[in-house]
Amino acid sequence: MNGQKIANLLTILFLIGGLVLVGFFMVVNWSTFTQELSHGGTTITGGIVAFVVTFLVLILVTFVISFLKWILNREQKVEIEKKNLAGKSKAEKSTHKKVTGSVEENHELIAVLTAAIHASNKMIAPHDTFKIFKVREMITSSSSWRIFSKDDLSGVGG
Amino acid sequence: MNGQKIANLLTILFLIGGLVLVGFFMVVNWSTFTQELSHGGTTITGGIVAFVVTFLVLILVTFVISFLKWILNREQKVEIEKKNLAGKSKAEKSTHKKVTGSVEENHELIAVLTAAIHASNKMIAPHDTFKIFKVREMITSSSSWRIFSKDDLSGVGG
Amino acid sequence: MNGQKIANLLTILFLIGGLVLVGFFMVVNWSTFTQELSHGGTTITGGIVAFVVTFLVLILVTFVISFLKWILNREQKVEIEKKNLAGKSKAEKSTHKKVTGSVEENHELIAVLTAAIHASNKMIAPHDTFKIFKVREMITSSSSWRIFSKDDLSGVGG
Amino acid sequence: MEFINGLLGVFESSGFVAMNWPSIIMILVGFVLLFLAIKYQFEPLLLIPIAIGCILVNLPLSTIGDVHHGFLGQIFSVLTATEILPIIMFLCLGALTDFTPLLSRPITFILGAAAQFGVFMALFLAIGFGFSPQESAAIAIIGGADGPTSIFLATKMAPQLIGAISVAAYSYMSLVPMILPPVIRALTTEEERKIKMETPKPVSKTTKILFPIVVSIVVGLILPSAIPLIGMLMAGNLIRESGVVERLSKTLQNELVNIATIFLGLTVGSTMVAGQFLVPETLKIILLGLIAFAFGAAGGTLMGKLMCKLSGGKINPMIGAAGVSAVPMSARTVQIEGQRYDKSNYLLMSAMGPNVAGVIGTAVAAGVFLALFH
Amino acid sequence: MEFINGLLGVFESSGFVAMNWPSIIMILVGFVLLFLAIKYQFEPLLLIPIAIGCILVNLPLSTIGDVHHGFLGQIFSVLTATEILPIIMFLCLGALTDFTPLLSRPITFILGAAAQFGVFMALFLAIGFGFSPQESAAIAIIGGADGPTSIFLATKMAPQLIGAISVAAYSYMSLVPMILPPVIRALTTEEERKIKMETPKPVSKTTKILFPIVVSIVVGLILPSAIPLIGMLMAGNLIRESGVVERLSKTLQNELVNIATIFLGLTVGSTMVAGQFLVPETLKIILLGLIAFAFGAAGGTLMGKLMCKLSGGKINPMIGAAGVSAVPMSARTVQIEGQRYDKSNYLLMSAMGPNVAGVIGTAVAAGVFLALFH
Amino acid sequence: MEFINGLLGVFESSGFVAMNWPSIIMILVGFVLLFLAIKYQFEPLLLIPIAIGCILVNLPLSTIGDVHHGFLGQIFSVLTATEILPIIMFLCLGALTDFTPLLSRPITFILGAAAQFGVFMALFLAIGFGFSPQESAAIAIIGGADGPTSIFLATKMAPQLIGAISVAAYSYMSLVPMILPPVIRALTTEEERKIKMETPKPVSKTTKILFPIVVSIVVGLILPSAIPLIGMLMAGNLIRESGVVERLSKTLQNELVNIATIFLGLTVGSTMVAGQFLVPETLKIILLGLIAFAFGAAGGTLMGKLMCKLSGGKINPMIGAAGVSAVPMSARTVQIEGQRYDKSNYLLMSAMGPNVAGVIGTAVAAGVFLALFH
Ligand code: NA
Ligand code: NA
Ligand code: NA
Repeated sequence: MNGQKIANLLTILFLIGGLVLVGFFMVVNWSTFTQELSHGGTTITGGIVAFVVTFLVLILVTFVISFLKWILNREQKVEIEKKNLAGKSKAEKSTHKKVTGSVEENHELIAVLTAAIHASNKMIAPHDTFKIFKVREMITSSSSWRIFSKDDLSGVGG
Repeated sequence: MNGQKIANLLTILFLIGGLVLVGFFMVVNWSTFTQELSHGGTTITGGIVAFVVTFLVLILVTFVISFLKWILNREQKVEIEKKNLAGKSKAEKSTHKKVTGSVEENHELIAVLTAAIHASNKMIAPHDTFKIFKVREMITSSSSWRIFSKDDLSGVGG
Repeated sequence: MNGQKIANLLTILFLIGGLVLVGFFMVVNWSTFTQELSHGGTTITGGIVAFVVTFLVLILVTFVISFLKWILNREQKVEIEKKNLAGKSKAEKSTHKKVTGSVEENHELIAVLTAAIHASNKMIAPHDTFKIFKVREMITSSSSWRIFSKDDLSGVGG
Repeated sequence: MEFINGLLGVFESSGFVAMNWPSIIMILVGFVLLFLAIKYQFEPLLLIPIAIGCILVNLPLSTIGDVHHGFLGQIFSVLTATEILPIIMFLCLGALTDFTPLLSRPITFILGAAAQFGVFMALFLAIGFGFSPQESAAIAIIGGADGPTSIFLATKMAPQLIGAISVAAYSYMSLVPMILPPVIRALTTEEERKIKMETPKPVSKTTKILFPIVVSIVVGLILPSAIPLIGMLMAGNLIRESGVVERLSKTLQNELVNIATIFLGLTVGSTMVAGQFLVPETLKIILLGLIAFAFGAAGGTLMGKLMCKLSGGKINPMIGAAGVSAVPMSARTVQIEGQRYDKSNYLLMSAMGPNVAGVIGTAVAAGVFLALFH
Repeated sequence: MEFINGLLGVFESSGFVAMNWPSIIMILVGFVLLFLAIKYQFEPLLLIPIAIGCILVNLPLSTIGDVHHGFLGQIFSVLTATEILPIIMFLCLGALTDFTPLLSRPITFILGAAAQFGVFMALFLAIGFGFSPQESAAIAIIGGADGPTSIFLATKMAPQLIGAISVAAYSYMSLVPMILPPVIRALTTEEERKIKMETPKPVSKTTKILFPIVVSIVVGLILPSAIPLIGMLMAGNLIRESGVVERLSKTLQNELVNIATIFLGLTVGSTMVAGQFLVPETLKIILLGLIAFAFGAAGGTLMGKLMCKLSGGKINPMIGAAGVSAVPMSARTVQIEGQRYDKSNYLLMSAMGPNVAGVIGTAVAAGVFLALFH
Repeated sequence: MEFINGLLGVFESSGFVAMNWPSIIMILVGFVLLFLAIKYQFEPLLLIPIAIGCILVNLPLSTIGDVHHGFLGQIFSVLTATEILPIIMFLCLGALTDFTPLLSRPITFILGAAAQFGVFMALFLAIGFGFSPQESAAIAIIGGADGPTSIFLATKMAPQLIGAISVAAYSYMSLVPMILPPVIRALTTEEERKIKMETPKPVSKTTKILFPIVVSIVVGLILPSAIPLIGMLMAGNLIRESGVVERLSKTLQNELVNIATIFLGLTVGSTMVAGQFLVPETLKIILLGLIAFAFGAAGGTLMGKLMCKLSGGKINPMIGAAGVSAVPMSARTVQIEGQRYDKSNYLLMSAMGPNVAGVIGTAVAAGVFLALFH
């Protein structure tokens, strides 16, 4: 535990040292350099602008993603409620709520992780589960390099 | 049924309209334009030449394919007959004739389609049936990137 | 057997004929040509230099490979002896010696060839045994395009 | 101050400042293509990459399409504008195509030829609409319903129209199940549509091997300008049918065609810059494409009727409409149309004959256009 | 005599005559990289090809790196210096990345953003060390822990440093399991490290399809210079998530990324000629890379602490450190660190959110650098 | 009138008008190669693409081989003439080769060296036949029985002979089962042919990893001109044996080698234009190739006899003939020859040692030729 404390102290010293160094450089550069950038500032200012712009963009993206998800979830909910009104049983409704609810159940965890493992396996060893053409794709679409499909012939001889 | 008739009528009108339009353009262009093509005709004439040449070539290809098939079939038949003369049973001969005959039998249909489905599946999901090296290929040929083959070693330890 | 003797004779005549022809060309060229090469000799001399250099390099490579193997084997042996000293049973030691010994046993032959067939099959039809990620690789290394691994999640839900 | 100026500089070089309606419309066109491709599976293999290329190149101030420095522009100029990618597609398509149904009944090749009628109708109309002979030929070939042929010819004859032509070609190929049935119904009687056909017989391996060799020699001799198209299509087919180089055949049918598709789609999409795409010509091309498809189906069907008569009712005229390639969509449409009247009618394999014949027919037409108009 | 002269000529044109210490050192550097890659599996997919390229180009009198006649030099100038291979890597990475954990909890995107703090610390230090703005930006991006982004920016901004930057980037990515833990431990309390998090929920297919489209539009509008990076990354992801072009997606994830990796690695390695690599700048770059990684982890962790506070202890601050991409190594390191204190704590999926967000964050930072410094 | 003129114009620009005997003969040569490749499986992976290229380029008025506009010509000038495709083949061959049998018994490397005797016999004869030193070297290397080495050297030293050299090299490689046995029988006694050999032992992973590194360093130092060949061959082998980048190794062994083979074959075939191929030199090359193969087998066998003597009868001299690479055909021929006298004699694995050694031997010879004659 003592060793861990020393390690933590060293790490913090390293980080603070870095910050101090950067601060020092920034002050020196600001007062000394006149190196002009294309957009009309010194390099250090350019760096600060880059810093600010990067984080503004990333925060904006965060908002956009959150908004996108919120919109889509709301639509989904509205749809589900409509469906429920249209005669679905109460039981089904409550089941659905359970799944989207926030109570962390062990069963649910296992299910999600199993799905994740499955998905990851699929990604890792694609050839095992590689089926180039899905059934739906075969029925409704075409592409210039598919000649026959199982579906086209599935009724034959039966 | 009435709806279908109306649709048919509209389609035919669309097609006739197109033909009339093309006829009109051709007459107008022929009398007006002097746009010369590289081979010494106006554009419209060029188009007609293209039309004629394309169909002549395609008809020629049809003949060539038909001729090719006819030749190969004849050779095959001659071969089969030779074989038959060389002692094959009458029964076998008649079976063969049945298969190449034109009577459409349900069994035959099923067999051919099964073969087609099988062939198409092979094409659609090649990895399932992918065997890079055939036995015959291994025995009689070589290629700079095959090191061993099962056949070379198949007698070992048996 | 007589046919074989004639074939052998013809082959040897063909080879001797070739050698005589080459000798003749070399003498003629040496005395006649003055065709200079970039490195300051006639073509024939250049060819002889090429011959000598090629074989010197290849003999050197032979020595280097042999030396490499000798070094690695010695290290391995030292390691094995150390292990044996560190308490391994006599029986195990003798088994090991048997395997590296030079007595050709039928069982050994079969084992090695089986391994070779297995190795060759793996090479020939990679997709069957294709596992992109090894367990060890997953644990100790990373790469920018692997998202999850089975190992990361293997303890979950158990 | 400097800091504020820097921020302003970033804003001034952002896309918001250069925003303009044409670009916005093109991005929306990209969205529509994505929607159709993902939701309704309109030829997604090509239209998704095309749509992505279209969106990225039309974002204001985007340089991705620049032929000297942009990613897509460089690939376009080296691989697409030189016709290398379209011809690689031909090579792969050859390896993907099974000509057995055609070889089993060689006479159906005529139906694939007749379906090229639409190409020539569109040619004359395009000339009438004021397009140059070269542009007219590139537009007309849309009626062949073969994407790579259209891209190939557009690249050679009318590079400024490549985006519009590709989008029209692939869109109508997706719409084949909607375009073919009305034409078929208007031109055939119910009795004709109910005709059952024998399933094509298997053909010998020798025939399948000799077919690509003979076709490329015959067509290549008559039309040297068609050698890259027909020659490479047949080369791929020979590699497939030879049976001794399966590993090359499989690579053509999978990895190589996939890689070529991605880059062909992205680079074709990157040519859809607003200034070139949002012109009246694009609308004309879309109209001409529809006419070409309809007359192609009509030409094939009418030739089918003729062959039905001559053969004493052995040929279902509908399979002629499958000469509008869009492999294998047209053949499947004919199959569905046939089963509408008789559930026990399996026309698919018979319709595949004219279907693959149409690919060769269109390539020949393209070769003739190159010989005459290039 | 002639014969002896010939032999001498061969010896005089052999590498022994031109042997020099810098070349020997570079070959040894290649050996060290090979050893680390093979024995300790330091990013072997990139470092083995890089090491091979480095060794072959530094053998005395080797011409393999010559841009006009050499094998690797020609490929470098056509495919790498033009940024084509790095951007193809982005396309493939998009197809390989599953953004579900991020979309399940969008707020964790902020953690991926905060981890870019290291990039900017390294930027200011590099300027202070005397590097030009362009070089500083290329070096700083090492802190993003994304190899292709580093290679891309180095190619555009500081081609003479591409070897050193690549080696530093991939080496530190391999060292993530050693760099992250001390920073995490120094900046968090044991209670914080023990926080359990809900596993991310699956998200709808529509969300996954719209995500790449929206991100490329938003970022592309603000930063046109980021379009090749973000646009192609998102293109690959759209091809993956669309669900209708699985064969293209699989080719991107396998054959194309493998081929691109081999040639990118070999050609990047071939830039590591002694004269350019054995300079004091290389040591500075290695130091700056370490600082960038450490501050990236610190930035992410501190933002994690803030979010932990604001959320009332629902967020484990450690997952912020996973914003240093090195996908998926950082997330796995966080998982292991979490299990050190509580075996039943599974943070992996939660850490994947900031992890993939960091990829986008670094690409945005690279786009900003291009807009400001290029 | 106009219409008739148009038709005549098409006819006049057709291949019939430009038909000539040399082209017809070349097309027939293509047919013969196709026949041998498909019917008797003469190296079909290379000879089918070569034959296709040959036929398409020799169709009268074909422009497919034009280096500025033709499909095959453009690919040839960018990928083959620059040696990129041949060297990619080396990279892939390295990944496909298992050097274990050689490493298990390093002394058999000498047999692979001795088989290069045929190369030098052919060199002197070619000089005597009046070929330039560069041409002679390119022709001589046929005797190495390694296709890509032959194409590589021909590209660099005698581009005008590349077609004839490639065809000769691959044809004789196919004929190895007919060329080797008479030479073996003429030079060995039946007792020698009956000698049984121990099966090579497995070697350690470390040996397999160090082998490619050491060979490329040693050969690269002595012969800088051999670096592209030996370096990339060994690079592929290192990627294979490192064990940590299996996905790269598999891509090299499958997709990349297949794609490279198709385009290398097609473009090499496209150089076989009548004017360059139908010359007396081609016949000389075919004769010299046979001599080179025969003397290669003789050199290997005689060295095998010497080693047999020195080892006290432990080495079967026949395995020396397998030093004529044509991997793995020569080794298999030796195996069959051995079993002709004793069914229980398994020489295959022992013969693989000289067989793969011959690949390195030929690459070294090519490097020496480049150093001396280029
Ligand atoms: Na067509
Ligand atoms: Na990052
Ligand atoms: Na050899």
